[in-house]
Amino acid sequence: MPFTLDSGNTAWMITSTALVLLMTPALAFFYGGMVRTKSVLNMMMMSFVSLGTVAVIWVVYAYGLAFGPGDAVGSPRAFFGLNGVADSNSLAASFGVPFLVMVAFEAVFAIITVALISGSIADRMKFGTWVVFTVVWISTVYALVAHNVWGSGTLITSIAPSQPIDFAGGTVVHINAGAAALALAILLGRRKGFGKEPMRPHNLPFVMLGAALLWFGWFGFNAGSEFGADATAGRAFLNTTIAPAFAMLSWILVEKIRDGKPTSLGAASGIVAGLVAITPAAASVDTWGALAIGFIAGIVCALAIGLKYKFGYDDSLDVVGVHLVGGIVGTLLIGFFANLDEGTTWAYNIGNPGGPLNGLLYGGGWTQLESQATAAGFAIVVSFVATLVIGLVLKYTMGLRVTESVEVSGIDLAEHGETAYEEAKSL
Amino acid sequence: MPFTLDSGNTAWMITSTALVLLMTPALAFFYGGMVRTKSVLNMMMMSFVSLGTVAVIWVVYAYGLAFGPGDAVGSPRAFFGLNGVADSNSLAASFGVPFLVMVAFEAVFAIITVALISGSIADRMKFGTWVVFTVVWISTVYALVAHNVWGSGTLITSIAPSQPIDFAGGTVVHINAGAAALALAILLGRRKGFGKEPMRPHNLPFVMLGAALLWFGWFGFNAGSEFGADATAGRAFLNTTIAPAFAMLSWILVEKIRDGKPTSLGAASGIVAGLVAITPAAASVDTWGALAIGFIAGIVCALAIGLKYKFGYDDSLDVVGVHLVGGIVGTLLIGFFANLDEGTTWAYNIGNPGGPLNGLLYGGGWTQLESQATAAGFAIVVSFVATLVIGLVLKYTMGLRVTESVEVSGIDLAEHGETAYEEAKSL
Amino acid sequence: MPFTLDSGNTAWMITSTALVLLMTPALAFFYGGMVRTKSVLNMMMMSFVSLGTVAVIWVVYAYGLAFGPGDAVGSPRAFFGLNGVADSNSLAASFGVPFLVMVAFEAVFAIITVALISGSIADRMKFGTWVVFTVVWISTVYALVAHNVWGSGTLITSIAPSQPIDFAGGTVVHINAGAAALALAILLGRRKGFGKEPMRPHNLPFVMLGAALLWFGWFGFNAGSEFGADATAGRAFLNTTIAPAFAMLSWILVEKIRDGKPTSLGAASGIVAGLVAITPAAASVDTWGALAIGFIAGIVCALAIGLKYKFGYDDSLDVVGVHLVGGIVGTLLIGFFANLDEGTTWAYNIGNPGGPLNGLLYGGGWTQLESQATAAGFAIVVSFVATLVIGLVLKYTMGLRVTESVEVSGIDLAEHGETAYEEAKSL
Amino acid sequence: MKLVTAIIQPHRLEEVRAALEGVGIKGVTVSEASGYGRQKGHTEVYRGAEYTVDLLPKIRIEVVADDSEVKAVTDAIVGAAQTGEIGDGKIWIVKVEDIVRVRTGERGPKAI
Amino acid sequence: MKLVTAIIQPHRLEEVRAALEGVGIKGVTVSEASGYGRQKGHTEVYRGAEYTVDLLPKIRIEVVADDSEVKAVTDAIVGAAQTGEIGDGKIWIVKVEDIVRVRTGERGPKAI
Amino acid sequence: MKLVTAIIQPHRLEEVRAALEGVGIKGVTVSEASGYGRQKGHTEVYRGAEYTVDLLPKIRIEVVADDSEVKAVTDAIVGAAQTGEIGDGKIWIVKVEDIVRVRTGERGPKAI
Ligand SMILES: Nc1ncnc2c1ncn2[C@@H]1O[C@H](COP(=O)(O)OP(=O)(O)O)[C@@H](O)[C@H]1O
Ligand SMILES: Nc1ncnc2c1ncn2[C@@H]1O[C@H](COP(=O)(O)OP(=O)(O)O)[C@@H](O)[C@H]1O
Ligand SMILES: Nc1ncnc2c1ncn2[C@@H]1O[C@H](COP(=O)(O)OP(=O)(O)O)[C@@H](O)[C@H]1O
Repeated sequence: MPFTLDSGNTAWMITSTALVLLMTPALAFFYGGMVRTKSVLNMMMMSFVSLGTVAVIWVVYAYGLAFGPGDAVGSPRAFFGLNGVADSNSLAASFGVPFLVMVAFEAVFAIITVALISGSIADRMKFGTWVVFTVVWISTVYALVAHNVWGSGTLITSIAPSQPIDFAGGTVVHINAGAAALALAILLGRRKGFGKEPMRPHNLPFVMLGAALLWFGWFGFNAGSEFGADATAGRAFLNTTIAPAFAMLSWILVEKIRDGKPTSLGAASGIVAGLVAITPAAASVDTWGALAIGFIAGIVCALAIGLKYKFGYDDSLDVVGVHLVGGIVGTLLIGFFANLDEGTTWAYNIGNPGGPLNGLLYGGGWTQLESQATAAGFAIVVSFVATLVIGLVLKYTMGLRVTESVEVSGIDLAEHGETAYEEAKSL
Repeated sequence: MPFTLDSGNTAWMITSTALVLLMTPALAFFYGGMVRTKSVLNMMMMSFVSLGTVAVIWVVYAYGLAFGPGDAVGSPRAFFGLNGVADSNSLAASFGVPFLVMVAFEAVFAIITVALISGSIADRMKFGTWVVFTVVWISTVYALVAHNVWGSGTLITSIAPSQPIDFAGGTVVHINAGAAALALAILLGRRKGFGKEPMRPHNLPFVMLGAALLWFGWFGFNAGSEFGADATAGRAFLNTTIAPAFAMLSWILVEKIRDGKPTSLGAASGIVAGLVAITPAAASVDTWGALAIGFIAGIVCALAIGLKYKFGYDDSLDVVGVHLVGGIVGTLLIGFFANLDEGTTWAYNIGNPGGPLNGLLYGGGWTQLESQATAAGFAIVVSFVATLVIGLVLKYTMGLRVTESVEVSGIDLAEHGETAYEEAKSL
Repeated sequence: MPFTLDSGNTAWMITSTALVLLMTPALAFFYGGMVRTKSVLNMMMMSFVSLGTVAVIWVVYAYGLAFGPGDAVGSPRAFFGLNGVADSNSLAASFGVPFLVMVAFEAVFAIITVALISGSIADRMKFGTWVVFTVVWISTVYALVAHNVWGSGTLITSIAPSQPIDFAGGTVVHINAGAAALALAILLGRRKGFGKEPMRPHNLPFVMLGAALLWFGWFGFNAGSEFGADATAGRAFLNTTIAPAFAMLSWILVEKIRDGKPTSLGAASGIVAGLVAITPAAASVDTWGALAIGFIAGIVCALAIGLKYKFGYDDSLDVVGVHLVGGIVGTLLIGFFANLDEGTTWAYNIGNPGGPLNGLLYGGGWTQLESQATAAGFAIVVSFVATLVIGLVLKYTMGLRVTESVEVSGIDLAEHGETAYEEAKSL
Repeated sequence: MKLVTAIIQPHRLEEVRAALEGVGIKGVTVSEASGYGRQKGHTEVYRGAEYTVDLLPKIRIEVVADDSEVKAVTDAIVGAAQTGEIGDGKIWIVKVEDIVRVRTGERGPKAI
Repeated sequence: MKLVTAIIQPHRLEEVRAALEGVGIKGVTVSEASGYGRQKGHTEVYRGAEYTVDLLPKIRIEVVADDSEVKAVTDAIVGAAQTGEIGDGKIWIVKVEDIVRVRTGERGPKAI
Repeated sequence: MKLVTAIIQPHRLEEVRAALEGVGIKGVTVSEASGYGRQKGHTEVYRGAEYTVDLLPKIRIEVVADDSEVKAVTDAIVGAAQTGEIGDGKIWIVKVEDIVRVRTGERGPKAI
């Protein structure tokens, strides 16, 4: 197929890519505001350095690993260095969007995914080990899951009864990162004082800034996942507005009922929970479906973040509670709410044999739910197990955790030689 | 008319919508930085929760109330739930922008409008009552004004001698919010210490961050109000750059002359005043008109914020002084500076009987000024009176104001169980 | 040539303009976070006020000075006030982007350039003098350099053996601002305590926020400099992702090796260094070239910021070390890495006599390197000398520097009557 | 001369200062402190976790006064700072051997 | 009665407080301070610049105690705060003439 | 031994510390404070509102010194902190009964 440039779709995809890139610094603020003053910079640096490492390996070999040809996994030599590739190889060739734009778009997805993991290991991971982890994890776990959900991989489609729907990354990004975060948190062990000391967020406005910029960037994430500027992108956009809106309300409603007070941390977390849950579903549910997914995700995640105290793993900033659980909620609810008749022009092979089906509540029966559960289960198992293995290898080579005295006096000073704020002291 | 998608216009409108959504968190920082440390979170939460409530009611019934058919007001049943509506119903159908994109675009306008009001009631309104207020106010006051200025409502056009010009929300957004803010401030009464204690902004960089992100988002607000990416959008964009630029300068000039020192709070406020004033005029004035509007708005608003001390109402963060006054300045100056010959392709029925006319200084006589005053007066009266009524009902049912002891010790702790910052104390 | 609107390219250029405008407040945070608490606001105000002054003079006369007709310099009367100019005069007429959009796009470049200079004169310049400086500098130095690099000026092309490549502002923006910053820093003299007192950044998260928003805005800067949404914009975008990513890594690698610890200030500075260096080269190097430029820029700039201690000029926030040096690195490395065969559709007259050539490593010989050095040298000499002259005139008329007691007690209070933060003191 | 040091609840500062002015005290030095005491702190629930806060914010007030004023000063502070709740604070009195006004170098009672 | 003022390293606060509780002390006032001393500060390198930090963060602890408790108090503090490194801090003891509990107006030892 | 407490203007801290070093004082504890006094604060106008600021930032310096050094210490402080303006501050001197070096447990003058 000869490639015809569409400047409008390209304009939207370039814009989307910039928006998604912004999500990683946004995450740095969302996470950075939540930790104590002595570990702000390390928290933010774990996100920033992911921008560094993943961007570089992506254009060298990792894009090919994820989106190159291959049944189980792609190839590091496909598209090596990216030079001289015709635009007809673009993931969005049918939308008239050039190859390199889509390479960049996919790069920023990989970056944010690994950065998300860092929330469960706040205050205590050696920075050098984290840098190595980002490279290894993207080259293995991420490449594998992305290849089989979005690329030409067949590990999932060969066992699912219909095409699982993951429009913008419910499994590839959120379940994947959430399961890895659980594995790392278990390997690293709990912070000193976990469950006893307060450890309140040191700067809640930063948390809200992070949540706001995440939401802003998420429009590129979800509406950009249409690969063009059309009515389906509009649907994805609108759903990405209303699901987090309702999730914010339902999360603070849980707090109001349970603890008496709606918190700002709850509102920010609710927004993120709603964004996570609508991610896989953004282009395949209608208004009611999006509202339902947002409402349910807010409640379920507000309750799920308490699990860490019950089970005793220190998922410090609730990556498991929000991304793993929220990702599962969104992925499974598609099995109930998928409404592929609602004017979606979304490109998956709807209506073809093996294509995705409507959800249970829209006349499609149980099949799609089964497929959704298959994809979610695949990502959970692959990510959890593989991350455990990677983590164990790093533990016995580079070491995972800083010493206790570093943790007490603050990882910022020990690992980065800085403190986040210099007081305005006259002293 | 059959709908033909224009990917370029759609790309711009999706982008614009994301930009306008960002304005509400931006406002949360603009306002949040201005209050004292003990009420930052409540201030920000009033904006954030508006994102929650208004987004949800908008897609259920409020879009129809504002933009559905009807003479005085639209219908909650028109477009109920938004499913299955053809793209030919899009507000920007002639630009090839899908229906749902425009629904989202209008949603974010409603959200920011109600959030603006919260600035006049800083530190002292019950959070639960505010949540209810946002729902009621959008469903009544906002829907009514928007319907008659931008929708098919005829209450204003039937009394104005020509079509009033409100390109992007001078009356619908700023005068509307400003008049409501005045009503609520009066009902709530003054903060303890008003006019005596300093109450300086606790974090001026946050105020500047808010102003900057507001400006950034405002390009979506104003240039997006063209509904497409063309020369008129370019004119609106340029005017949205130069009017706030000049207003910033004229505001700090007033300060320099009057108080001896140009402040950063003045610069930030000047930017917002210029943005407010150019909003209705962005596509209908030329370079000189935009500069004049910016310059005048900066001066007038810099003086207007002193009124609250004269009249004794506690418009805490100057919503009246900046949005009501700035909105009136911009709306009326169109009557002087409107230049519809300057290559504007703007879609209103220019040149038709009843259409908008050039301003006084551009050979159009006094007619357009009269129309502008009519629209402004309509919005002021409707919004002020209706908000008073809503506020009184809430006062005697849920209660409007927190107790004095909550106000003294800080609304953040009492209403949200949080403080914005945990100090880096070694203590 | 009759003008045909392209809504997609226009959408991207409007978006790009908004992104570049955001860079100036972003810079305010990047710089503002780096100074001590007592001069945050003045630092930020130097950026903000540039938005005010330059936007206004740009639409009145400065656009014509830079982009109007003329051999050495344009004309202030060309496009005076910008009214009634046909879209065929647009810089991006061939891309179907209207005139006023491109005027706004060029305006925000001028704004950020002068704002960049302020980093070398932190804590000590009279605010009023700075305001005047921005007007004079843009009207002379900037207009001259821009006219001869991007406009119809022939001062450089008449002496260079081939067309120098400055895609998005390596010479016009970064070398230009960096050389001016050096001149001003020398004229102003060192801060009290320079080299002795710590002067650590008071708020590193603000520095990282600034770096992140700069990067985000830089996509408009670089990919926008293509003037449309196409494969070349995609190449520029991707290079603007990977070069700063690698520069961040190489900068913190230098720190790790030399000082033992990778800092967050280093990561933020590395990002900016990489962005600066890739700016002139974004559309004319391939993946390997972009990676090399990023890697080298990170190392060279990390070492270059130490020069100020050696030579004793107080380039307070490293404008010289990052922008002048980084700009030179990027401009010269084009002479090695330019690869004009790599599918670039970039509009310069490639292949024509006098057009740009491939770099040394891509078979183009030494010619292009010579041209690059010519352009860089021109900008350094013109900017440094002219800025010295302007600075000297201002020194003996308005005065450049605040008194020592103002500097000690803090310029924020003395020049703006404010302090950035009001503590949450119960006192 | 005596140094009267009072630890009080932060929200009573304004009242205490007014009371001191009422008994003719013109100079006061104030600083931030935190206290442990009988007022045991409280249990908080936040984001699903429960914990005890037992270091509470206080204000320290220091007044150097003539021996003859000490009773008036302590009474004024007690009167203005007392709410009757645990945690209202402490006052302690220490003998001062000399005092100097930095501006003039004056010493003794007239330097107060 | 005596006022025991101790300047200690910030990271020993928790231990000192526990030790004081161990010897029966119920009320303590704590505040932030900085100290110059034999512990000369250290040289730091940051972004290419080298400089000396010689004002170091400390914690001030104040305890009013009965004469009989003073030895136990100082021993408890020394025991808990000592690391053996220069900069561990100082304790000084001053005679208190009277003490008042604000809540009740009680005076003397029973107000401690 | 005596405890010399000085309240000074923040911008004189560096000079005072140097002066103390000049008279052989090696250890000093410094903290932030605010003061009310003759220096009445000032009226500010900000964003159209006028108000009085009457609590002004100060620095507290504490030095424990041998009786023999006290005069030198107070003279050094007065010399370095004096600007002649109202608000320059106060110094008060209190008798110290004992002093302990935490690092070693030493007591008395040699622990200073
Ligand atoms: N023995 C003491 N030494 C120093 N400060 C004390 C002492 N006892 C109490 N305080 C201070 O007084 C405050 C109030 O004391 P607390 O025991 O809580 O209440 P009350 O004095 O009303 O019984 C404490 O927070 C602490 O700052
Ligand atoms: N003479 C003094 N007066 C007041 N405070 C002192 C004095 N000497 C030391 N300090 C305080 O004690 C702290 C520790 O003292 P230093 O001389 O560094 O160590 P050490 O006591 O272990 O020899 C200092 O930082 C300072 O706060
Ligand atoms: N009686 C006092 N007790 C405690 N501190 C005092 C007393 N008088 C003054 N101070 C402190 O000294 C500072 C300067 O005193 P002030 O009366 O303003 O100036 P001056 O001492 O030059 O007359 C005050 O701000 C306050 O901190």
